[in-house]
Amino acid sequence: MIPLSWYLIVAAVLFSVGMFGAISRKNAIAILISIELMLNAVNINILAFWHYHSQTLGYTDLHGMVFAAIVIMAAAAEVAIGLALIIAVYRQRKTVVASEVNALKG
Amino acid sequence: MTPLQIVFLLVSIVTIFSAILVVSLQKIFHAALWLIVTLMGVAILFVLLEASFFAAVQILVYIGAIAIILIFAIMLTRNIMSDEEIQSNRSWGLVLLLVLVFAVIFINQLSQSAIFNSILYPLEVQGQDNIMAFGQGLLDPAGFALPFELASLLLLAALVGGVYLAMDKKGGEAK
Amino acid sequence: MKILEFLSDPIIVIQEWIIQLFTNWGVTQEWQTFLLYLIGSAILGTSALLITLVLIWAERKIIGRLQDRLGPNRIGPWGIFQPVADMLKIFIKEHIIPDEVDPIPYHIAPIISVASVLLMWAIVPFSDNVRGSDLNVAILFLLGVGGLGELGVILAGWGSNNKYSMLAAFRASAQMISYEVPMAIVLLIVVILSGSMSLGDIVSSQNIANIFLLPLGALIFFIASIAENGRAPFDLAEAESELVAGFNMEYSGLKFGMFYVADFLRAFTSSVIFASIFLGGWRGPGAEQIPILGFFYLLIKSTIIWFIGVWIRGSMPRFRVDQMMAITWKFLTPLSLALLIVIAFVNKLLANSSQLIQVVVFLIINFVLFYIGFLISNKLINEKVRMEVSSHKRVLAQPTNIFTQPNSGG
Amino acid sequence: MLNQWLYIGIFFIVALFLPFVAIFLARILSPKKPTKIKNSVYECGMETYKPTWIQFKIQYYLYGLVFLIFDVEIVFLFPFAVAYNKLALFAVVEAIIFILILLVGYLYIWRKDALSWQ
Repeated sequence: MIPLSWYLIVAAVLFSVGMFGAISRKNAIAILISIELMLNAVNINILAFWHYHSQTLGYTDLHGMVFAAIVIMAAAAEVAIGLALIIAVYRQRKTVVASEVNALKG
Repeated sequence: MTPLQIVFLLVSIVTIFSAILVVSLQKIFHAALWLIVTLMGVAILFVLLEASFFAAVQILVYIGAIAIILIFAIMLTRNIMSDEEIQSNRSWGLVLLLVLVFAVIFINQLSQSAIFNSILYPLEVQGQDNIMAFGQGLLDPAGFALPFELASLLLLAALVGGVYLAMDKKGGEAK
Repeated sequence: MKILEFLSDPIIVIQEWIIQLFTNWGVTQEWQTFLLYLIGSAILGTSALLITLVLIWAERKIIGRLQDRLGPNRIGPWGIFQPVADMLKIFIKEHIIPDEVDPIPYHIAPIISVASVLLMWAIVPFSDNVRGSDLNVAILFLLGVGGLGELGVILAGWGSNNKYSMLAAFRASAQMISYEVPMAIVLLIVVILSGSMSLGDIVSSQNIANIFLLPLGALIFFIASIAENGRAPFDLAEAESELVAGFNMEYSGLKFGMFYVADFLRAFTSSVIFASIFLGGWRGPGAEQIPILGFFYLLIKSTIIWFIGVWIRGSMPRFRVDQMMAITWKFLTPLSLALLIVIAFVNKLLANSSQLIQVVVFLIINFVLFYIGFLISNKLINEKVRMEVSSHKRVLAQPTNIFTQPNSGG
Repeated sequence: MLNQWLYIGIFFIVALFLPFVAIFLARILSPKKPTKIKNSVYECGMETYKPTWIQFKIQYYLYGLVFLIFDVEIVFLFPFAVAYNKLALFAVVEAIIFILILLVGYLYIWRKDALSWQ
């Protein structure tokens, strides 16, 4: 009995909060955490639309589910690689502040 | 207000509140803990959407694995970025303004959509059948078999790349 | 007749009586469901916690006997009231909270630890129709709740503001996540065989108990669940000699007691889960007709498994940390993956053959895989020993080594 | 389905509530006489040396990473397992390929010795 709009608004707010974190935080791990928030918001959106389509179609709509699954896999891969990068950079330069990693700066 | 709506409102308020704490707390470890609360809230939202499988995956993958390795990584990179430092950029006020503008535009655009005000009812397909249809679709060559195999390749790349990057290489230590 | 019905299925009768009562009081349908669930979960949770008292006594007694001691024998006959006395004592002990703890994680950790164990009881089917929740993703839920246990450990370690707690917590959580992988793979095989993720369906699909189809899988699951519970021989997180006392060392009073309770209860809970998944749960002769029998079958089966766990605890020395990690990553995980691939393939080929052939083929597969795995691991162990002898140089505490020389005295 | 989750939710709250009540009662019943010495961190029996939040071994992260990837992989095989009886042999072979692709990575990290405790 919950309107679709509620889910969409919650997802939008969560996405914005995540975006704020991703832009404003200095610590690279904190940036990754914020990106996780954004991906979660995307998943809420996808599954809300999945529910809507399933109820209008009358059977389980697969596109939404597969999309959500791929988002989760991508999030896992992103965290694994992202943290490995952060640790590798940390080992070389002893910093986790994203803006201090500037070896390519002219 | 039905009980379901009350539950939804409570959960979403907690979720958003803890998300705000995640992006604003000074101590990065505490931010990770609040992230777990947020993830839990999102899992409950998935339950309310009748996506049981994804709710369980959310608990298992995000809370059980991603949050844990985030905490591991925080501990590994611990003693350099002390928590007393300011954790935000200098221009965070500007960012906040931009994000607020973005959110307003975003929600405004969403509300233009035709299906924005439609109500979600309980689904007809229940229980195990949902997951069974999902499994059949994932492995159906005419369906989503290719994305499924490609996802495996993505995970392979993440595994190999992550281990390669993170491992101690002999003599590679910066002194 | 009424009494017979009550004796054969007390829980359903009581439930119907309560529903009747609520209807008479004019409670609406939704509130009835809510109140019933509340009562059910409160009773289940409390009784699970109370079982712990018996468990602690029984385990101490059994371990004592195994080690040629008497075990608790002072309070009551056979010392049976010992845990009650312990509980009263721990209830009125002072809570010492060290000064520099991180308050929120420190106080939440014991609660989460206990909750993560209790939650597993919510999905266990006790008989044909008596169960907490017939969740359609029960297996994933079980694994997820295991993740919650890891969280409790990490919170405790962090909150204590203590290097050794932290170290122990990290070791414990690394151990738990590592052993979750083979466990999840074995559960995947079980789901393939029964075609459902709901624990109720898994139990009722076992016309032949899964342990006869998957003896190797059951063994892997059993080892993994012992390790995930952090019990001997995998109790590295509590290694007194290396880590003082584990992640719960800064806790005192009932907060420590809660970790203790969670530890003992988790052992029994995981044997209940094992009995449900591999031994056919509540199923047994006459259990469909007289549901209360199913409850006793489940109890007997899980007690046997639990006893084996205690036996192992009483008789095995502790593994080293590298051995423990090697066991899961280099033995259990590849073995369970091989089992998964072979079973998934063969089961499809055998889809139309009779059950007997299926069982025989599965048994052969299991034993062959176990034998191959055993041979390979033996070879690896021998290689490992050779490598360790010629391993790279370490900083050793020798009088000539300037890195380890103390500056002054001790 | 929502009913089943409602039970889980109620059970979760009860499961959090029971130990909380127990600890709360114990706090009321137990004596409170904190002193400076009593409240100092015990650690290993010596005085605390340097801040606690020290750095940890990379090995923990490697295990976490491998666990994460395997977890995701296994989780998305569960729908396959549920639908197993309705699938053709070809689909099963696809799922096996899915596992084998990841096994390549597993062999790689095994050869790299990332799985042994150092």
